[in-house]
Amino acid sequence: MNLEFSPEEIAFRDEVRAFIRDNYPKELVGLGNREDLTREQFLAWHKILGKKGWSAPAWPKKYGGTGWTSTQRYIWSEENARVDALMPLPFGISMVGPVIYTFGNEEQKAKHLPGILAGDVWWAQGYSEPGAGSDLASLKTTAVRDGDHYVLNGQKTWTTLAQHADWGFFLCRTDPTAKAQEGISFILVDMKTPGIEVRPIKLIDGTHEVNETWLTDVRVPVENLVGKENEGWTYAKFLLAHERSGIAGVARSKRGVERLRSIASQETLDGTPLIKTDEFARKISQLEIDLTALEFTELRTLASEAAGKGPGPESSILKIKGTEIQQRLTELTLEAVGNYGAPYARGMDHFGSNEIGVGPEYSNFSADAYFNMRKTSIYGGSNEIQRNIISKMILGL
Amino acid sequence: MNLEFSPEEIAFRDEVRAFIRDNYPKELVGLGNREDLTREQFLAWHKILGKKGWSAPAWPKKYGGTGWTSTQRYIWSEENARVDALMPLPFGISMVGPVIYTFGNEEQKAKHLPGILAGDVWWAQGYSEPGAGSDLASLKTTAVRDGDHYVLNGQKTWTTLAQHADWGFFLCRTDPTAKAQEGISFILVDMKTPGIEVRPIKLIDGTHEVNETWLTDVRVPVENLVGKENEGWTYAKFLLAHERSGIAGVARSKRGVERLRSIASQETLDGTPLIKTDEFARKISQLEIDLTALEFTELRTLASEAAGKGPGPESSILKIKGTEIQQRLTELTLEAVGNYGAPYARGMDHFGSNEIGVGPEYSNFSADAYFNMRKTSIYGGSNEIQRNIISKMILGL
Amino acid sequence: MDFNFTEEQTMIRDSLARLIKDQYDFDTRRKVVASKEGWRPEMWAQFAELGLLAAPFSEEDGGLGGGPIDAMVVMEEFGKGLVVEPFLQTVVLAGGFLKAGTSAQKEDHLAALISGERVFAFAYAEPKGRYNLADLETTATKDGSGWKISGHKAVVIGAPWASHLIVTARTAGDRRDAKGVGVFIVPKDAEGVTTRDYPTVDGRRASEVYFENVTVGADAVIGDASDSLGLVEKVTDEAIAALCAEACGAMKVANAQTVEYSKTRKQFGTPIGKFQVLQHRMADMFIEHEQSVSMTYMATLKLGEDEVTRKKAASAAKVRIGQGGRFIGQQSIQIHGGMGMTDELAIGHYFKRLTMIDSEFGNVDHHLKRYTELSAAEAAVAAE
Amino acid sequence: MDFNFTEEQTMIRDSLARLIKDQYDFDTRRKVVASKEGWRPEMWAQFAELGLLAAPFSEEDGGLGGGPIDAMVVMEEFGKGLVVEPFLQTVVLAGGFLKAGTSAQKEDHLAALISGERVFAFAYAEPKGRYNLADLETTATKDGSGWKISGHKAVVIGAPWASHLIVTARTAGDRRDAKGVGVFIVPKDAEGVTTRDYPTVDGRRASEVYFENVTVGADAVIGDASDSLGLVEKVTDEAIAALCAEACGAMKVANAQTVEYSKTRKQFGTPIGKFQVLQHRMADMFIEHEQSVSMTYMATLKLGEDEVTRKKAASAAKVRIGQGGRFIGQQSIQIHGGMGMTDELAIGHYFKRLTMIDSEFGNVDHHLKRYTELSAAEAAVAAE
Repeated sequence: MNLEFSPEEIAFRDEVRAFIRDNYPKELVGLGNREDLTREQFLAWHKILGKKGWSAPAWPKKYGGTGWTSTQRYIWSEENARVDALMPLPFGISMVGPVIYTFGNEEQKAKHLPGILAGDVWWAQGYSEPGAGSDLASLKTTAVRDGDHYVLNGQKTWTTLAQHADWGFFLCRTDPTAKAQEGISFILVDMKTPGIEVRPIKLIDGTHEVNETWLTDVRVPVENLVGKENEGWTYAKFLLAHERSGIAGVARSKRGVERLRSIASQETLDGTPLIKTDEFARKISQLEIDLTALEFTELRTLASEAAGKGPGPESSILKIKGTEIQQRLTELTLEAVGNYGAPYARGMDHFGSNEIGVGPEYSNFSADAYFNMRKTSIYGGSNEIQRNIISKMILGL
Repeated sequence: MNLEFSPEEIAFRDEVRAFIRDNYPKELVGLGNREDLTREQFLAWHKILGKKGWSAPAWPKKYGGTGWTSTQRYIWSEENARVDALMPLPFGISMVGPVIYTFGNEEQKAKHLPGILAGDVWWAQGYSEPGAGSDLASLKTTAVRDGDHYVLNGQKTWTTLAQHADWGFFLCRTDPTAKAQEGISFILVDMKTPGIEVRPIKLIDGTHEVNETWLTDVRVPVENLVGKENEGWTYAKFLLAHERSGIAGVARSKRGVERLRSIASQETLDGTPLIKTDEFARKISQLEIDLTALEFTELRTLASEAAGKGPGPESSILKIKGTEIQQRLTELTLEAVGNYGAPYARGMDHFGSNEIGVGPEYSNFSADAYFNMRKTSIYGGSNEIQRNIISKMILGL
Repeated sequence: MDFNFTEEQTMIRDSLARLIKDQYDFDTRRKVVASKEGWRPEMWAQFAELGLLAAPFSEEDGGLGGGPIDAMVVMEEFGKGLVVEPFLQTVVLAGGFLKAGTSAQKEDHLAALISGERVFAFAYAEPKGRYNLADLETTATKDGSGWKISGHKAVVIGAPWASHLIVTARTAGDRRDAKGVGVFIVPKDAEGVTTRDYPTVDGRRASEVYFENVTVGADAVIGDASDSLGLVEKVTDEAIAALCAEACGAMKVANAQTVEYSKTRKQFGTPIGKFQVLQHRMADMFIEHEQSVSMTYMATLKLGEDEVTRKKAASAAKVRIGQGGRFIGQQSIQIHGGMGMTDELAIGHYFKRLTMIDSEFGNVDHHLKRYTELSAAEAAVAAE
Repeated sequence: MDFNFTEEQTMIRDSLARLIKDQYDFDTRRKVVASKEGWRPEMWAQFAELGLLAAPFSEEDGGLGGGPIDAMVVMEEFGKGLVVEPFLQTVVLAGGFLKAGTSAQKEDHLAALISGERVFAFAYAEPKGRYNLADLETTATKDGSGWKISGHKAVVIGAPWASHLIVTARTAGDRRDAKGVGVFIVPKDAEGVTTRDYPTVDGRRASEVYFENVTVGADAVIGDASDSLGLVEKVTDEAIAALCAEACGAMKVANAQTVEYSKTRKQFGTPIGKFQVLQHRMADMFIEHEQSVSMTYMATLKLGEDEVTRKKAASAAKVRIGQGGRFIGQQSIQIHGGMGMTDELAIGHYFKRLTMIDSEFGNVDHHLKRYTELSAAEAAVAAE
């Protein structure tokens, strides 16, 4: 048991660090993770990585992945997080890509994987439906076979950033007589197909991050079915397990703690930097300690994956604790900025100003970020669902 | 809306305070609430109050109660808590007494109420059974009619302080064919009846506070049945509601906070009294604030009772918060005493010493008290049951 | 000891509740909040008509003879309806200061306040002062018989709507000294006053207010220009109690909407309100609200007691309400799931308001510290 | 980076687990704990035989060439079995000090320690010192070539069983100075040493130890008599990591017993483990244990790093384990219901042990403060 990197790993880290330093787009620096970026901004780093062959660290080498070890992948995340890099969005790389190379046919692989790797094609996720939430088995969208096509009808919701999407992957009911999880299929859909309408959903922080996607008589060629008809649930579960790993967000939360420390050094309480007041300093310490616990739990999980065990129900811990920490981080950041948490930074244009915010620059969006992060304990299988998983799959209750 | 006492109430408070000052037994001062007192110590104050006619503040006047208003009763508790008085045990005064005067017949009232009021008769509670806990409906102890007697067989547990008991009230199944809550009867039993065996249960803090009570062919005259046969569940629920009110323990917790403050003023951290360190002082503040919230919630409940509404499901709040605060209080007290929380104060006799504890006097029993208080969220309907009650009875879920 | 409302208080509550139900439904509120103005002066006129603006003032001062409990009743209903109009700023805060003013000030301002003609905002916070009411870089210096005020006030809630500002400024002493704090009434259109207006995350409006050699007369001073920190603390404690009442109203509705949602929303074929974990969480939300109501009553009833008792009561209430509001806000969203995250449902707006209430006039940490320091001072006095 | 155990470590774990299973079942432990002696010297001999006492020492020092990870493995098993014998005090603490000793000290003491012949206790805490290792009223003054020790050491765990004590004492400076701390080996039967022995609430034995002009030779000093606080901190950090491992073992069993109990115990006709509220609580207990294991690995693996990293790691682990242990302990009892309160079930004893582990070598507050101060010092250095 030891924590050291091997010389090879250190060399790898240096290589990666240099590459990021030399190639990360200058115009993206400091943009962070904001939801109102342009399509080009979102894809800029992805495209560069695609050219380098580094856009899919977790994919097998034969499909265009890097073939890195879990330690290398860990180093990769850490190094990107150091500069707060805008990482490739998960919908192509982490979600549909692995489904396609695992369950898709050769044509599908040839057609879709290159675009995903290169960052040329933007994917949207069509899982959730109104009134369904974490309970995917009750979905109502139908795909009815008509000659060489499926005809899709229904409504999807929470389709993240679908306003930019070229393609989508949809779960649809192909056998209406089957119950619950059975009779569902996994279908790829060109978002330009007639009958698709994407309507924005405004969130409580004012962002347009998610959408409703309405499907009306959308005709999709049958070759867009992934795997077997009525077995989509298997692929969906596979995808959800992939989605959960990496959700811990340790590297990004570390940067968040640094940012919080910086804010708390600038904010003062009766002349003392907030970070030197007993109470606030302890809160940061507690957060950092909890983050350390999460980090080492993730490292242990990675090590066990490297030893050949796939991402198991233990990844629910990473989801629960990772999101709790992200939420706590934004909560403390909002607390740190004091009165300047109140101004609505996006709302200045109401008064003919194109400035953003009125307090110190770091105070902008602190409330919005706190509001927005509440979603993390809801999506990707709510934290309640994760606890159900632990109690059933691990504890056998 | 106002918080003032009326002149009459102030006069009452002065009268009560003077009476306690002049009559509370000197030899009980400082004994607090320890579970290993003698029967005589337990009953001393009760007997004095019985003579004065003040032993049952909540009973109607016609049965020997005081006829006090809810404000007067509140003042009474406060004044007793000020001197940490050993109050009458609940089994007679708060539990079986109200059941007897509400549901019992005239003979039962005449026979039992005077002894309860005077503190001459010690009562034990025969509700819980092994494997039943908060779920009284599943009880197994039987009472089979045999001429003029019931013959009782079964096992009760958690019979608090039954080692001293003269009489007990037992829930027994009289109709084995009825299901769940039906077919249960409420029966009074002379604890000297042959076939009763009381066996001590040692608790984790080393005390002998509770017992198992084994009933083997115990013959009880039928006139000891309270109310109607098979309707004991009604009386049991009535009793449980009575048990919950007063469970908030505000006055006693206030004394506990004072004691904690005193300990934290004597313990030092790097030369500073613990109470002047930021972290510990805030913990005490938080506890005190939570206690204030509980106190005013109780006052509101009392006011609503005074307005003719009986103790409703809101009393579950008092149970939950009251016990959480009692537990937190002992937790903080243990934390305050530092290293001297470890010595087992009752265990000095192992080494031929009759001294109690080795650290400062206030450190003795601090761990034991913490361990012992864990029971409070379990008994009297566990706090989980209380939350079930709120969600069902109040929220309609 | 009693916890009953008077007939007048019950009447105020009922008529206000009706008005909000009729004219302040959630969709209407959204439109108003998104409008250029951000509030409805005509609603303010109706509040005046209903007597809300007069309720807490003595009859001698032109009011209806009520007090803090009347303000509590109003604010609780405001909380239920997420009302944005500046009752707190105008009636509780400015009104609280004016009650301590001269009869000339009362005649000039209080009458116009009660009639609804003048609207006030309280310019006290500063960019670097956090929650310390004495941490003032804004100065007021003697200027003939009057004063000259300069400085920058931060996040002045309701300022875009106000005709007048109540301004705290340092007249003497060092930056955080207890002595040397003055309170001034400044017309917003006075020369040298500039504002930068903006919306807040919870649907209100606020301004950064800049004072550059703003000249006011001697009659602009409320109380003792050199020693009014005590007055400022007293009035902000009154505002804290009122704010707690608003929070209680918002909690009550957030809880009710969440319980209701959990009964209709199904997952795995079962209403989510049948899941025990959510049941217990809603039970805890219920408890938090009940405890918050208790603390609001407590703090309101103790506003008239001695200084230390009043301050401890206000801080204790603000701590519990801050904690309860955070729990209820977060869990309301969690139980609503994705729908709770949308702007279209009311619940997210209750969450946002509850979040912001915690930081107004000092958050949980600030008041836990204040309570602790007051306790220590009490103990030191008792030990003497 | 890897998290695997060596073959030797796995062997130690397996054979120790077997020994505990065979000879340290709960009923046997209860009898031993209640006995006059309170421990089993014959068990100690078996530990020596198994090589446990030799495992963490270098071969050069007569050990088996292991290190802190071996101690971690042993302590985790001790935690599972609620073993009372003083491995922590003797092997980790005294052993840790002796590793820094002279070769003469190693020859004299370490060999006897490894063989199981000598048993040690660590007399460091004082009645008024709380958790500050430098807060010493016990003094050691120069006495010819040797030293004279006087003072009172509080709650010295395992002292009734020890032949020797490792004693911290002030050789110079003021009461809480960092400089002037010395470490001494004192035979318990030395003249002037008196003890008052007693059981602890978690089934161990401890003593108040009084030193009255106890004379020891120059060879009793470990390290620099005038400047050994650094050594004391290093060794106690090693003890903290080991203690965390013990806690992990206890948590694991407490969780397992609770889950098991919840599957068999019925209420309202249903096993209580079917109630979602308890399911989620047990999921949280599982998470707490996993996180505690992670932190124990982390702290153990960082024992060899630079001073600040080591200290922060130890404190961070102690904080999480203190919090996790409290949660698991309390909830184990709660889920066991009344049965959890009885002395007859093992679960209450796990609860008590977990409670006491929090206060050994500093509780959550102490280590959160230490971590915070170390972070501030680091930030100050970085800013220079």
